[in-house]
Amino acid sequence: MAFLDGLLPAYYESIIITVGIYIILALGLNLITGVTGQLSLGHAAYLCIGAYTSAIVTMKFGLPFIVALLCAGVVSALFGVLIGFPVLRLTGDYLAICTLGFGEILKSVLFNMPYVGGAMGMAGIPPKTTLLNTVIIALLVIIVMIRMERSRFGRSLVAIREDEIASECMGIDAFKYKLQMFAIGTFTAGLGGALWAHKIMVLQPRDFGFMKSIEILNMVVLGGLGSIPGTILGATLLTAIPEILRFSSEYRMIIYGALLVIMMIFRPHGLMGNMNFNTLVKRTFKRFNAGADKEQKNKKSGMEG
Amino acid sequence: MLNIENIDVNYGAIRALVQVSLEVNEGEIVALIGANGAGKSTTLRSISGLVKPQSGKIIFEGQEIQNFPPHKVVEIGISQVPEGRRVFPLMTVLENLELGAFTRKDRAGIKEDINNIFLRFPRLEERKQQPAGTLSGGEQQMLAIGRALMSKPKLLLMDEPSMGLAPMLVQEIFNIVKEINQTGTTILLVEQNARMALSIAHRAYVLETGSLVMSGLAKELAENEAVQKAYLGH
Amino acid sequence: MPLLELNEVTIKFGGLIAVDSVDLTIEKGQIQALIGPNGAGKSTVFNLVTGIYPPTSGTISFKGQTINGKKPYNITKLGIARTFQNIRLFNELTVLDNVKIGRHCRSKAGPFGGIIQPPSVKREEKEIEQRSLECLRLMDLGDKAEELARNLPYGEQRRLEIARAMASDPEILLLDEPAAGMNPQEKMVLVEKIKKIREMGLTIFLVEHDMKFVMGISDRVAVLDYGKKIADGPPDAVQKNPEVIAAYLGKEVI
Amino acid sequence: MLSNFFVQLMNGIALGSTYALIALGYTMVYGIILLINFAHGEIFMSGAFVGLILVTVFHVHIVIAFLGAMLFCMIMGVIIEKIAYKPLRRSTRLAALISAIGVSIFLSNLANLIFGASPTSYPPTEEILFPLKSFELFAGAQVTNLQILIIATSAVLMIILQYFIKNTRIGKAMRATSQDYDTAALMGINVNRIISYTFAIGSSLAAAGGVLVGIYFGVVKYNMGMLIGLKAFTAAVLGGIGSIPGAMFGGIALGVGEMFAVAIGLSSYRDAIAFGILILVLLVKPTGLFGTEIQKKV
Amino acid sequence: GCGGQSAENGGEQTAASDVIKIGFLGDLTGDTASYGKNTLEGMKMAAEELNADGVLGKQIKIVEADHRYDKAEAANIVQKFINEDKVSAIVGDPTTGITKATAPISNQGEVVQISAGSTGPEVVEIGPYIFRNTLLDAVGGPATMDYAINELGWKNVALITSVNNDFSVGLSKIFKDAILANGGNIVIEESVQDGDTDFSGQVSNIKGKNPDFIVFSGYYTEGGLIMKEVRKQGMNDIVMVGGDGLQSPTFWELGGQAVEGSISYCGFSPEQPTDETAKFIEDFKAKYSKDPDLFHAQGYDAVKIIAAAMEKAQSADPKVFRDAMAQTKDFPGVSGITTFRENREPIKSPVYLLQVKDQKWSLLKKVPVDMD
Ligand SMILES: Nc1ncnc2c1ncn2[C@@H]1O[C@H](COP(=O)(O)OP(=O)(O)OP(=O)(O)O)[C@@H](O)[C@H]1O
Ligand SMILES: Nc1ncnc2c1ncn2[C@@H]1O[C@H](COP(=O)(O)OP(=O)(O)OP(=O)(O)O)[C@@H](O)[C@H]1O
Ligand SMILES: [Mg+2]
Ligand SMILES: [Mg+2]
Repeated sequence: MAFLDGLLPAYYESIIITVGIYIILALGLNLITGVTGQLSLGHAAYLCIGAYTSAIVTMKFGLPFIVALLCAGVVSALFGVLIGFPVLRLTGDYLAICTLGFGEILKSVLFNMPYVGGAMGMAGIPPKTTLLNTVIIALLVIIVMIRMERSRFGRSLVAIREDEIASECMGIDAFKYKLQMFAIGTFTAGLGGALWAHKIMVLQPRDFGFMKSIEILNMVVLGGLGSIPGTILGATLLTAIPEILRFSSEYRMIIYGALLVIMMIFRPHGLMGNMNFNTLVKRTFKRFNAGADKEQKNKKSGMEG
Repeated sequence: MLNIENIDVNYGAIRALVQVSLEVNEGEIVALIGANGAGKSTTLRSISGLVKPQSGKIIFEGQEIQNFPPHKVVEIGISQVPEGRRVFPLMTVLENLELGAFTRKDRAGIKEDINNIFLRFPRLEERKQQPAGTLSGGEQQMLAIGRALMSKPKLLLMDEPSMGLAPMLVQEIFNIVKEINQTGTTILLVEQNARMALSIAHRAYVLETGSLVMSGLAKELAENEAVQKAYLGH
Repeated sequence: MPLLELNEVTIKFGGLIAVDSVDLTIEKGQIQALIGPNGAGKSTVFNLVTGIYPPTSGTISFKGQTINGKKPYNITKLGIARTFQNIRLFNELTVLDNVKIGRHCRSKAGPFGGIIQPPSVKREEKEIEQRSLECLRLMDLGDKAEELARNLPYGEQRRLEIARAMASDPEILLLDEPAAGMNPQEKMVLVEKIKKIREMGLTIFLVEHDMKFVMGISDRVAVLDYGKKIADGPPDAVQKNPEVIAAYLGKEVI
Repeated sequence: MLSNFFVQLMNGIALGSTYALIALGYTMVYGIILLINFAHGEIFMSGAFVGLILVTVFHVHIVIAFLGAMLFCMIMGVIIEKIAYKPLRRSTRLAALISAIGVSIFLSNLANLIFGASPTSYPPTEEILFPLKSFELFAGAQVTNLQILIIATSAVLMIILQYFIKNTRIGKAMRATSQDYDTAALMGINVNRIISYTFAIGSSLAAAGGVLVGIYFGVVKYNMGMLIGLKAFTAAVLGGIGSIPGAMFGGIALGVGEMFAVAIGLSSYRDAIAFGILILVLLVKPTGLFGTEIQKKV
Repeated sequence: GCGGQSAENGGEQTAASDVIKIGFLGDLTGDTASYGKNTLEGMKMAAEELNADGVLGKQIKIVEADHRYDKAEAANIVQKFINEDKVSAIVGDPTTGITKATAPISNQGEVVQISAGSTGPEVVEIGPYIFRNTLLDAVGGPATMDYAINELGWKNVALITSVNNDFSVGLSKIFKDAILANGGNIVIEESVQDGDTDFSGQVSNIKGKNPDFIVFSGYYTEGGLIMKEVRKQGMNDIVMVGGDGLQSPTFWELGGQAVEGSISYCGFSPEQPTDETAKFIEDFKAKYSKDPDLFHAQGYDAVKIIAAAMEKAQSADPKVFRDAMAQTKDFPGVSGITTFRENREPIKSPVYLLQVKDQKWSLLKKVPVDMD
């Protein structure tokens, strides 16, 4: 069961778990913003709800982690629907600012909730997140997202992004679909939140501010809006980059900011554009086959795209 | 007046224009016809500086302009009625017309020209304060034409001006083209309605998948069998 | 019972009456054209029928059932499909996916179906694909299935719009200026296609400015001017109607 | 009770006008290039610091410092646009948004490095501007000359900007550019120059706001752009993003709303109430208080 | 990136024998960067002093890592400190939140972590390797309230809390209990947030209640600005009483004349030099050309306490010197004299009550603290 645990040095294990959690979070946001085109600047709020829910379920009710995990997803999704119901009728930047606003409201409410410790937050959360369960959940989320992308549902979401009026004229109840999609996206964030809570062991409202939402958004856009492999790459890179830049100490965030700009300028459609899993597999395969004959030539072109 | 010499335009891998050369003399109406995707709009876009040809020259009144930015091209006297109308949707009809005269300074003249356009298209006057985005398709087309006239160009490029217009207005548009040509504006006209276009043009070119395949006097082309078959619907 | 019936339908935008108590009946199997000067309210009639705007007053009924106030997606499901005057394709999707979305209202797999993909969903997906390919072939776009919609030339985009609308198995097809931007050759092909669609049992409601096209194909022609219906009848009668000539056709037509 | 009402109302208007001052620049840039310019807050912060340095290190008169900060930020805004936004003009709006976020992170951390993480104080108002005087309006509601200055500045700027954008040639060109780059260019508009103007004006407004707000609150800090910028952005959206009067009234509405939250004893929910107001307003009027609703035309 | 990193680590490990690594876990780029930066400056100064003679014949090396107040990063950093850098000890974050996220990892990895500043509850309970060295609010808070209410005779209190700051929330609770225990009367409670710059609304509310003094449990930035607003609104003779969060020159830089007369407790005061602190303050000014604040002093002391324990145990192995550290008694730090209780909770004595006079802290009272 725990064959993965202890296989790697704890530092790398810790980083991989962090990457895994961010992949889960970013894939949820990718569904909302990348696939369906609904700009959300408040994804951290659902991470937060999931994290707190899971902490409450394990600490205050003493239930097992798996139950907490599910509760985290469900409660996040419930809030997603609750907020989505009024807010998803808005478009573009108005939607963006409302999601942002909800994140700030949530923080404000948590600061004033003694039950969850207010600003002091909740501490002593049992460390239940392991490399194994993170990897399993991340894989599950990836599989679900890939399957969804290829389904009737996923196609309709893209149609809504491309032209909401035309998609309604094709028989798509855009609002209902957006709401369902938002529920799934926020459910995913809730799962990420549960893993987060039981890795970090402490929760404070301030951990889930606007900048956290932005970080997750960066991963999605940098990887390539709507692209699942892109999002995974974006999440991995942006978790790794600050880690790699650690040597630069206080210059670190300056470099990070500049890198964001540079990467956007050189890859405005994200690192992977809108490549989906299928094409990625096909291309890799093609290259692999071609490589059998002309290994030499391929080495050069193998670097890009 | 305008000389295009061997221009090539690629959109990524798509070769939209291959070694296209054409000329427009002062005072002429020149028609450019061809099937969908032949490269007619691309030709006009390269003249206006919206796309840069990969090679070749565009010369206007002796000046090489293929590297001019679009606003510069307008300043030297070339304006365009773009394909698909492209009105400014959130601005009113009046503001759209005023923008057409962006390069002009004579306030009185601008006012007078706006009135002339309203005389031509009474519909636009009725809709003067309406955001252009809510106009009907044909109304937008009238606005796009009116707007291009506002700059008083020496050379007017028109990309399918009759598209989406009611029959009476199609007639009217071609009358207008003739009329402004007579008052000294040179015109390069792209049209799907080849019959009409050839009937008012002096000369014409035929584009096929990015290359010029024919050119000549409009009348002669209108009688050419191949042209009739392909573009006039006989 | 007429298939589609408009009864004193009116819509106002602010002070502007874009459609003014229009009555119109369309019988099953007909090709009904709607013509009129620019800004007469033709596209607006389409928008009313497909539920983009609710009428200010009047009723619209389809197969005897009142549909005004219904949302576009419900109306499509009832069997009304349309194309747009300003092409509105899903640009970043492939041609085939565009048509598959047209098939949306005739299929039902939800998010969980998509995730779990039980045999019923797989079957449905297969059906969607087959039917979509049929629609593409109908409009001669079979070989373009994998291209991105935005990369098609204009004329093909117009045909794709029709294919997409056809995928919803409509009883009535609303075409808003389907021939705009096409050359005479392409228009002729289009006429054939529309006739073929009618032979499949569909009713067609058409807005078009090309009179040769309209008169050659329609069973009935209605004329709007300033939102009001000024004529309605068989093509040759309408063509001779002096009011129509004055308002719309002008002297030398076709 | 009533007197407290007026006192808090004045507090709210004064606070709101600081939001408005920054929101004007936000909304202006948004109105032209439809970009939520996240770096606007950082330009505001830079303006505040430049003003401070001019006054404390170079000992110039506050008016000169004011103009100096505006000039500095004007150049800075134009350079930022050229480097970080121009290459992305034809890409998705989100790409530009992320680039803007990158600039914002870059600038605030640069300021952290240069000026340190601790807040820096502005010299007292009486030393650099004028002695603070307060006037009793009515029922205990006080207003200081500094508050009047801020309110008046925002109001005047609002009027000038509104006139400029609606009625001048450049203003119209700006609006046209925002709707369609290519077609704007076909009108003879030098699109690059227009966008530079936009950033120049927007950024110098931010700088003016930075210096005034610095004087008003007496403090500047490397991350103030984020904190106040977020509120200003909210104000701009509340008013209807892109609308100049909207930014002004959105700012004031937000300030007054927050202050009433404090007045009724909900100070710990202040942000929740500010954003709650925003969401409620948008639900009733999805394009903000002053935003014009464009009928969808198909 | 990974390849390069491991190579570098390999290199460091071979050289590890002649240096003792101490990890700095703090915020250099986030919202609490000012605490982190100052702590680090204090630590560096301590390391420099120690390296003149060496510790156990080796050099102290501070390994820095910035967590920008992100707990996930902080957790990774601690893992890195333990597994990659193989540090002997970690000087933890001054905030309770980060400390609680990182202390369990340190404890499990058996590396000493000493938080230079966290004051919240249940920190040292995390395990035997976790220490902290700071004047506990539970000691300073009541002493201060006792003084204000019983010695100065002020009864009516306006209590202000910064709701998004856990330190402030915790301290407010302590203040509140102490006020009530001493017979004081809380006439109004107001909330602000760290990062706010406008306090006009709260101050207007307070003005209506006519308190004798204002108790503020947050930090110097907001404290200074609140007092400025208090004077602006014409309340000219009430002062602020607060915790050691007010201890920074920034307090009067921002507050100016308005903070004159303000009172706070602390275990360290640059204006109250003892033998140890006088030299520290002088050296610090020479090195950084500014006044040190509480975080500087705590960072400095943390390193010195670790070094002292290592010398005593003659080992830089945390499993060994941890015991010596736990027995630290009457350590003469610059932030006060420290003794660890059995549970590694510090007792710092004395508590200074200070008051701002002429833009400087001056001593009001020294309160000795019971050693049990
Ligand atoms: N922005 C673009 N990106 C890629 N390909 C393009 C682009 N614009 C045009 N093309 C391609 O270039 C070719 C020429 O297009 P162009 O628009 O010039 O044709 P046209 O003659 O104006 O056709 P139409 O009659 O449909 O307007 C076409 O194959 C078209 O698909
Ligand atoms: N959303 C709207 N707001 C304001 N006016 C509108 C709106 N939609 C349409 N109109 C006006 O209603 C009238 C009818 O427009 P409609 O698009 O139906 O015309 P049409 O008959 O389709 O014309 P065309 O042949 O030019 O496409 C026009 O004058 C138009 O300006
Ligand atoms: Mg064209
Ligand atoms: Mg129409």
